[in-house]
Amino acid sequence: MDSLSSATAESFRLLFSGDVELWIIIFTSFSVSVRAILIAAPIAFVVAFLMAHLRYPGRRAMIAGFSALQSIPAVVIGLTVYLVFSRSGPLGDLKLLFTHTSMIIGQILLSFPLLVALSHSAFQAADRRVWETSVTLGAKPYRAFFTLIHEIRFGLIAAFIAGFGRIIAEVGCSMMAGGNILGYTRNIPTAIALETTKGEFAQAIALGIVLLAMALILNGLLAFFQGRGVMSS
Amino acid sequence: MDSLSSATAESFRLLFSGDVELWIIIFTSFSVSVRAILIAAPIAFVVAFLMAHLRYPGRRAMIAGFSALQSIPAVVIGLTVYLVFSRSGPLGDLKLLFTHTSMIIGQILLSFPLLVALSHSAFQAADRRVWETSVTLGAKPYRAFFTLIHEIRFGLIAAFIAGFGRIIAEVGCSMMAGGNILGYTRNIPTAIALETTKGEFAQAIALGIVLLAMALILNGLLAFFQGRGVMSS
Amino acid sequence: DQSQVIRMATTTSTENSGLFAVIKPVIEQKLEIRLHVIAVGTGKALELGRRGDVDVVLVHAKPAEQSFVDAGYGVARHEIMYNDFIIVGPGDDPAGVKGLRDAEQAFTNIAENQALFVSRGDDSGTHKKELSIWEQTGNKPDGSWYRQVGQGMGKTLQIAGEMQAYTLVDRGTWLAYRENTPLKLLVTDGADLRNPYGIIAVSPERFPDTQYEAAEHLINWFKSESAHTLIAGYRINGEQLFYPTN
Amino acid sequence: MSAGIQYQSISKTVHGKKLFEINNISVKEHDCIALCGCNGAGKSTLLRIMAGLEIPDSMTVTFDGNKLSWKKARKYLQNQVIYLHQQPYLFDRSVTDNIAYGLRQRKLPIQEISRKVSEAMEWAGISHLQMRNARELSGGERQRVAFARARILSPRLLLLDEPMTNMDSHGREQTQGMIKMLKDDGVSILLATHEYHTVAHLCNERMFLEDGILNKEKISPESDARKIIPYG
Amino acid sequence: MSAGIQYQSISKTVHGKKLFEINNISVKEHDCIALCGCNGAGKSTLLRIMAGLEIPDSMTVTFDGNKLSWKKARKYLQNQVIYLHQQPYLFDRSVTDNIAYGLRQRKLPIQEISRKVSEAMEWAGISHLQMRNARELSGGERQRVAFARARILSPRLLLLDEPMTNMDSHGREQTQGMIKMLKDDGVSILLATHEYHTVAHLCNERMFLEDGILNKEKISPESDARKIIPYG
Ligand SMILES: Nc1ncnc2c1ncn2[C@@H]1O[C@H](COP(=O)(O)OP(=O)(O)OP(=O)(O)O)[C@@H](O)[C@H]1O
Ligand SMILES: Nc1ncnc2c1ncn2[C@@H]1O[C@H](COP(=O)(O)OP(=O)(O)OP(=O)(O)O)[C@@H](O)[C@H]1O
Ligand SMILES: [Mg+2]
Ligand SMILES: [Mg+2]
Repeated sequence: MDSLSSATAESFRLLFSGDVELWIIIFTSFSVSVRAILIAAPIAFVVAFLMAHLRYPGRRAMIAGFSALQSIPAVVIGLTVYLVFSRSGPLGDLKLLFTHTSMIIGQILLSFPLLVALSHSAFQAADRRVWETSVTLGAKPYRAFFTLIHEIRFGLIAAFIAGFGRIIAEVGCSMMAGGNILGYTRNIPTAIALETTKGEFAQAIALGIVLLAMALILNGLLAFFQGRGVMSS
Repeated sequence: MDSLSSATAESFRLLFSGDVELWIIIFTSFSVSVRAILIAAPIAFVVAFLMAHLRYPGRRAMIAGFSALQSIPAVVIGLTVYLVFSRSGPLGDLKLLFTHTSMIIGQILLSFPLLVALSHSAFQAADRRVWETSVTLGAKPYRAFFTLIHEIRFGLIAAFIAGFGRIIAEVGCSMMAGGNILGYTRNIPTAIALETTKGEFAQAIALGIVLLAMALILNGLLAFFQGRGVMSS
Repeated sequence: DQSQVIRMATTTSTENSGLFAVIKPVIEQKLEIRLHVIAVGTGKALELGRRGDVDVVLVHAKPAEQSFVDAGYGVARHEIMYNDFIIVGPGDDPAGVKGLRDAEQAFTNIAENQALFVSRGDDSGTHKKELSIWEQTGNKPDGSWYRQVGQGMGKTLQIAGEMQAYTLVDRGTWLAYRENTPLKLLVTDGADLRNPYGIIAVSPERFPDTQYEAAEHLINWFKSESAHTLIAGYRINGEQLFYPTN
Repeated sequence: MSAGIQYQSISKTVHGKKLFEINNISVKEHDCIALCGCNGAGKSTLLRIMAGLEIPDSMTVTFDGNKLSWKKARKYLQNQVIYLHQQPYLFDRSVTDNIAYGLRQRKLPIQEISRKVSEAMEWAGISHLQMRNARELSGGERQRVAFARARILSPRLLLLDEPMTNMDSHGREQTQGMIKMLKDDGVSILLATHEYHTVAHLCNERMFLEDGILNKEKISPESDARKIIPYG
Repeated sequence: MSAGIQYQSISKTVHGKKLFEINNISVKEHDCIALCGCNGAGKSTLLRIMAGLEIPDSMTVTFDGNKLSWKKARKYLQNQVIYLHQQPYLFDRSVTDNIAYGLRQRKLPIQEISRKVSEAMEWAGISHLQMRNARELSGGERQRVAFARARILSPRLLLLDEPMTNMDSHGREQTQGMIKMLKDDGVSILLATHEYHTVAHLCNERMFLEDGILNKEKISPESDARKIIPYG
């Protein structure tokens, strides 16, 4: 119990000491993951929408595929990114390994199946009158799509948050594709992993609390913008 | 390119060599994660249901809280489990550290916020006539609850699969709470992490493929049982 | 099975060297125990010991081990074997360290040339060794040429390979990786590059339910003749990795 | 003291505005009461409160001689009173399963359930739909399923929210016939409707909900019941 | 060649069963056609196909002298024809935003939108609801919003699926008045209804959908249009 509470106390002390290195780590974490989710989510929503609205052969297999792809460990995705961007890899010449770009690519890949699977289930559950009503009222398909998005926004926001949670918290891919380089590609989860291997559990928990606090703020903002919904009937 | 394709080829060779050690690792992975999700999901569904149906102060804060808790890295949860079950921790006397039990507890904690947040969004989106209709037709609350579950099963299954994907693929918590002990608590993700640190990328990818294959089978089964849904209108 | 379980915390590099795959079955059979090996970073291995979660630790960070014992967490440090560190780097060797037999000189050259250097930066035994060499040179490594990656030895080596940078590595990891890295072995056999491994039983006074007796048996086994033969006989690609300490 | 139900001092506020304040509604066995009122008057809300599905600001319920607060009566209301939604919700199951739903909750023997279900389906003219998923049905088909699903339970009080909506002329006649049958069985019926003329001949009382006030008008079976009042 | 629309050889199969096979439906300017048929006859399906919302087995469409396959006509239909669902769907927004929806798609100037919207709300008797979320409305209020939302767009052809459902007597009269106005403006109207008698005086043609066959009956304005045929 003792170490637990002292670790927590220590973590709060660290939080407010305004350490520059700590803030670079926090910034890296959010800058990378926010960019990744902002790229991944719109594409995933479109793919999920098409999967829900079109009838084509292999559709059900595709749905099952995206569901299963959620089970790929982050480190395997990181490994793939690594092998592709490694000097001896096919895209080695781009020199993207151990940069924010390779981390973003890894996190996009990591969140994509989750985003597709969850938003697909939201699109699937949508009342088909939403689409029909907006189309018959003269909305162009892309406008009808946005109307649909608005009607099922709670499900999509939940998917978005889950996707963000997945990548802001993941360590395997950032470690492998980013390299955990101090002052550059080190983010909160890799820093936590490092503190843990060092046996510095207090530091690790401190960073976990920082992450949680930032996530709470982000979620608060999202909740604020999404407003309150009224159930359909 | 070369290393990538040779690693993949090697991985397939390993897959079919029927290595006993490999199968213990696979078994550990699924036995732990399946038990964890089977404990976590029902509780999460009930909590999410109550959050969606009751009006009480602090409800919105609770929803935001569960959303944010998804951002806690697995290793932080693993660390917490470790500190609690460590010999010098409050529950050290139970001697649960580095066992399947501590891994299961960690994975329950890890999947719980995700399960609650996602199933809450499914319950929230449910037509309130579902509940009213079953109640007025004489269903006891727990039966009405199951009827509701059935009506929104696609959303709940999506949440379940996402939760399972999260824990079957996570490494930080299993590593910390399980110890990655060969022949005992080593599971697929920790084995992958180990192979990666050794530079044995082929092995790592092979294990990733095993995991993906098993996940595909599981998802196929689920898809088979869930049947096809007809959209409401 | 019902046999007694001994938990040993050790460093990832030790486990990754493959040594345990050879000696673990022998130990389990000889001592009629089950050995659970928990391979983690040096810092974490010692922390596991400090918290009483393992019965014995096997690491390579002499000063840290000594303070572990001095603080009463461990009974005594037994040095059981050693290997050595080497300095590797890009084949074109921009800092000109090839052939040196002195780590201090090599580091000085690297710093003067501002050649890329990758540090593990994880408080591991290797990292501590690296820091102690920097200290001897009197230069504090600083600047964009000095990159701390905070990862295990294997990963660090991979990253150094990708960056065409220098790094300090233990010979075991080097032997396991050298086929897959573009880096070359540049500095070896320096007197300041020795890497001793110590084994410590966790103090039964602090943690009464620790498996102290079995841990002592284990330590004694490591000091036995048959253990020495096994350790000395362990080879990767025909090269000896560990040298038993007598 | 019959098997009827009395509701006292029902009031409900919506969006800070008082929707209605009603002293007394008394429903006796064999009663068939029409509830009229313009759109948004609060008819559906009133029925939902009476069925124990919505929380009133205040209400007491008397049945079998017991006077209960709304909170205590809620469970009883949910069990004995059935509310049929204005736009009925059908479960994502077969038509048969939808109709059997209430009987299954009551744990009746399987044979009896299946006998009653086929009877009800025959009655509602939907036997040909039995294996269809209820979600695929047309508007009128849904209404019939919902009606059969409620009828099969022979509740003490049946609250129908515009039951003839979406039904074709044949369905309307059937519904009227069924209301009559239920009435004769002793079931009390209260129905909200905008087409009073179509049910006038069945009703013994008519209530108007207007500006939050409930006005009642008894109807003697012979007098004006057959007079067609244009679309109530 | 007027601004009318002709539909040729419409057929639709559902669950392997032919639902209907129709040679020709021709809707001219100023037309008001009633579509009758029992529950499940396929009225809603037909209207949805005519609006370009559902895929028929076969169909061609002729308008402004062009003969198009269904696929090619789809976009045109979706733009020029408005279908009002039997159970209208209101977006989870305010009543005003719901009604303005179609005009916003057409990128009209804001002032014009707001002018038209208040006009339409006034007309539909829902001005007091304007800032309310559409999801909270009563059944009849919803119906009115949906009607106002369609009317405001002055489509070429308006397909109404039981438009008077859930409306109180005042609303029914208003709807009838509005149909008349739209007719006079040149909008063609086709409405599915089970209450033909309430709209008979507006219609110049009546169609029956029965066993997959469409029968038509022209109605001369003076003759039987005012005769009440009991509930359609
Ligand atoms: N959840 C809610 N939140 C806010 N207002 C509501 C809610 N439910 C109903 N109302 C309002 O309460 C009033 C009464 O609604 P109710 O559905 O009871 O009317 P009704 O008499 O059944 O009307 P109709 O004949 O149109 O069905 C309406 O103005 C409606 O907008
Ligand atoms: N998606 C669907 N899948 C299967 N069957 C369907 C589907 N949609 C409609 N049907 C069936 O097609 C038939 C015609 O339905 P439709 O809704 O067009 O009837 P309708 O004439 O509008 O009836 P109502 O007067 O009851 O509204 C019905 O029997 C219905 O069950
Ligand atoms: Mg109503
Ligand atoms: Mg219809």
